Amino acid sequence: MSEFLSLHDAVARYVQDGATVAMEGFTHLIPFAAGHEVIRQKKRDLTLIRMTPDIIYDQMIGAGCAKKVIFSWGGNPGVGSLHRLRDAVEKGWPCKIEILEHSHAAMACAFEAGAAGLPLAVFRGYIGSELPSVNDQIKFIECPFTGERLAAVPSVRPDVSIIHAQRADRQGNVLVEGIVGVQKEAVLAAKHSIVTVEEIVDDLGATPNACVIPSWAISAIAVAEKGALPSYTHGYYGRSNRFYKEWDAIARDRDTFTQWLDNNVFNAADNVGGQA
Amino acid sequence: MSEFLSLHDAVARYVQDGATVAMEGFTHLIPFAAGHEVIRQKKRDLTLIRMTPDIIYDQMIGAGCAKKVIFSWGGNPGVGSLHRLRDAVEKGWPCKIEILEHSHAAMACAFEAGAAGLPLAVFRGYIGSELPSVNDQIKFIECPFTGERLAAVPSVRPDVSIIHAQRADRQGNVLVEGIVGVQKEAVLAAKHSIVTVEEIVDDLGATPNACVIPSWAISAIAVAEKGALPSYTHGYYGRSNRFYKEWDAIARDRDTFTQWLDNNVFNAADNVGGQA
Amino acid sequence: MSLEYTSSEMMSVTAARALENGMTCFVGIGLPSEAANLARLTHAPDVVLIYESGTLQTKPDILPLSIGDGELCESALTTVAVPEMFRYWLQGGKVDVGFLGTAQIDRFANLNTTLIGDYKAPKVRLPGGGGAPEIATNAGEVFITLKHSKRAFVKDVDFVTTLGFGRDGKGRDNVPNIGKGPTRVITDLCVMKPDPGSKELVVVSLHPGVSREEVIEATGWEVRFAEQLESTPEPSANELEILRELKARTERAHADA
Amino acid sequence: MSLEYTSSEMMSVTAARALENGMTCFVGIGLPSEAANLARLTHAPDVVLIYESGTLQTKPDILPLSIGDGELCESALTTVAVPEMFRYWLQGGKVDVGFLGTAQIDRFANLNTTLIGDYKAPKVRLPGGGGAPEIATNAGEVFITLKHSKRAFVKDVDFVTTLGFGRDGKGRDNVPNIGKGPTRVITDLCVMKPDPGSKELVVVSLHPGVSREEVIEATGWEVRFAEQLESTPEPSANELEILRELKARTERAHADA
Repeated sequence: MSEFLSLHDAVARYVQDGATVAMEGFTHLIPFAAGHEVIRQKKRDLTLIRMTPDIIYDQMIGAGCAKKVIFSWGGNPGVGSLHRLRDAVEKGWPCKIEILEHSHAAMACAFEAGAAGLPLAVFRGYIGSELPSVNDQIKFIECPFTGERLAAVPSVRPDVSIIHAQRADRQGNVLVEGIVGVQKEAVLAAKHSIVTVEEIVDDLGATPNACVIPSWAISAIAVAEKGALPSYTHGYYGRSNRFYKEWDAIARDRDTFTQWLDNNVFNAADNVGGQA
Repeated sequence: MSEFLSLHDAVARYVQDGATVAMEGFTHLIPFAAGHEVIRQKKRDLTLIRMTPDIIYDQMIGAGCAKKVIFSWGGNPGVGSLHRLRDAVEKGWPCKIEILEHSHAAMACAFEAGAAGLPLAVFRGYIGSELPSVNDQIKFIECPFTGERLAAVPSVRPDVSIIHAQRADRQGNVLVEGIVGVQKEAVLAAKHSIVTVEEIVDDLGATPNACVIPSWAISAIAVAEKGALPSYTHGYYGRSNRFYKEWDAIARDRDTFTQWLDNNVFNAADNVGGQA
Repeated sequence: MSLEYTSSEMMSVTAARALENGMTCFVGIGLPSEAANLARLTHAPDVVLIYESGTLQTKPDILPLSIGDGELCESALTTVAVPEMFRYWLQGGKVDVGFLGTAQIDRFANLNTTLIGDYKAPKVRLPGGGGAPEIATNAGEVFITLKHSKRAFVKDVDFVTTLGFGRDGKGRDNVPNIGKGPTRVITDLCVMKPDPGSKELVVVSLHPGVSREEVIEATGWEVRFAEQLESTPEPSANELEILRELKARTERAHADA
Repeated sequence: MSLEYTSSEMMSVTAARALENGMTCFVGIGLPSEAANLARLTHAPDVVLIYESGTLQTKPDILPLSIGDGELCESALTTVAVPEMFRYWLQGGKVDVGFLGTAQIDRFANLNTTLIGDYKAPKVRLPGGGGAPEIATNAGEVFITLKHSKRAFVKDVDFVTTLGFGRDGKGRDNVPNIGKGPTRVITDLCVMKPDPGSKELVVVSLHPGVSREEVIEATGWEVRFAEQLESTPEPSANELEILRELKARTERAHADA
């Protein structure tokens, strides 16, 4: 059964220095409030897994939380580079980070395989790509029925996964709606999981086949209103495309970034995404 | 794009003698009307795939449509045996049939793999079971990352899949709701597909993550009101548990079965499931 | 103060009591379903029932006839596709206990639901494996419930559809990522558990009024009894009342439909 | 009767025209998304647009900034999980054409979105593969659109993120279950197609007012021109109007949010 905790307590309990952490949300429902809490608690040496690092990992990398990033597309969507990720990879600021990169298909299948309790994902991928030459976690197997060569990658099995969702009921069951990405898979694949939600309600209002994650598959639930901003929550508030564009200038420079972090994360009174 | 056809024309066009056919619906939404149409058109030498053959394949086998059945649980749910299936397997009436049997997990994964365009499904299964000794389509592979021995089965890729669903819109998009089984996978895995529906509507009334199969992934749609009876259609009508129980007596005897078939399928005016 | 009850009721109540509140249970149809729902309606209101039709955390008011009755979906927290059920929820390690019935069981708790006789020329063709082969290996542990008879309790099953502990009792040794397997078998006569060493099923508890001889007579191998043989506690009046109401409701509903 | 239009508009309109009505198109963000939606709003109202965020058959009124803007979900037929998107819809063979952009492209239409320089010590770190590596091999064919420049059109990409025809043009030969690969590249200067034999990209059509020299100057290899070099048809007034309205709507919406 999930436990209702404050975001502070949930992160303190489940995110350990050195842990492998997946904070998912495919453009939608990115758990920014939780990311900021991780930064505030000065977690270190994390292996961060995310298909699209997005601004959330740019912030965490810039704040020095990461030692390794596993990803498949590391940009600011529709805007350009993730400057903090690049600065860490290219110049080692604030610390050197290792990267391991995949394609989206590989990571999506690896999350699926993690949720399915398997050690590997098998798919038709990486044909002709040079990614296997720089990622030793990409292997190939032969189909015993057809002889076809198929790609294999290890499944994703994080120590802790963190996602944001619309709402939980009082028993701790969670509804995720809209672009659901690999969020359910991230939760099911992880040893522990934290779900931040916009609100707690009496009745989820879910249709028969809705994406509902049962309470007993979640470790902790924390209320974080607007916890996905500047990403968005379908049915609650829209994406701040403006902040995504502004981030380019903020993150381009170490000083403006540090300043932003101080003002919006370290000295912020609330848990909200913190876009000024 | 799907085409709206009569059930007669859809079956006539897409179900060829000798074809591999999956008629799915996990207890719910079993396409009985379509099964009866296949019987009426005297299709022969079909390889029938279904996780649970249920009464629908018992009827088709008894009517002489099948030469092979691929399945994972061949009973009358909650009642007992499928007497027509047993009579064909044990005594070769009305014709000898071959069986290939799996577990549910294997077939569910095989449908998933078929929908995913893969030649095989990999899963943790068949450990200690003797099914691999009687099914040469079950093999084992070694995980290149962990060395774990995992089961592999060929994916399901039928010539034609047939399912029943609640409704289609006028563009031919289909909503499936409730116990969705492997129906979507069956459609996506097949070369051709027929979907029978209770009704055609202007608006599906689907929520954002509803199980909707797009028109362009379906070959033909046919209206078959009550087309799942004696199985059921969530939101439309309930399961006739009574008929499932009555079927035991009907199917136990070749003559009562033949009589039933004449009265309820060959000489039936409508496409309905035909439970007297 | 002995209550009136049948041996079937004794079996259902004892099977129900095996489930602890809060456990997630992958439920087989028939006797396991009856026991699991009785548990939910008595001492284990928060037991999580999962059926292979994809219905997660379901609370049926009447017992389903099939594994996919409408009642299961309507009373479920949510309903997922069948591949997801087997991949994420069962294989993904979310199930504490698989609750199974069977046609045949042997001394090492291997289950046969495939056929009696020879595979190529069966005397009796049974329904087949269904969900059982992977429930038995992927669930944390397995409870089995069935009526005791010499036909069902055999020394060696004709076919191992579903692994108990293998034909030599060592079928789970050194296998990675496998559950504990059958931890108890509940019949209308007694409760059996595997011997910790040999894994052979041993009678650990006799139901009230049942003699050792009755069990010996109904078992197809030279069955052993635990040194500290217990007497299974009787059903309570409340359990019997709830079980009978459940069965009556179910019968009425199935007759109507 | 020549209309006023920019080379960017020429590129978008030409890219849009490549899509036929009824095609299913897996859409990359940026220029491909602009072209695909322009096609939908002009000659191809029934083109099916799929974005990797899981949004199936989406009809956004404004262009999404990201691959997963709310607009895409709200206007979609349905939205599926990302693993399903890549497994059932892309790998499952339901996509006719993958529409991609890129940072670098070489003469065999291999795409590089990983980095400039050496992998261990990159000069410029680019975002990475994203969906492209499998879109390029699992879609029936691939259209590519990007601005023409010597920096982008190189003889050999620094890194093959995504297969065109391989470093020797033979990367798809004898590979089972693979799409046709890039069938056209649409730039702001011209349209290129792979030579049927060597698979080297050849200019088949020059945009109005563009000279061979301009293309040669903007291409990092000794680019060849088709014998029957065509002139790309001009945008129509209607296409330009709809494109400009789309971009204006988009700009207003993104400024507001």
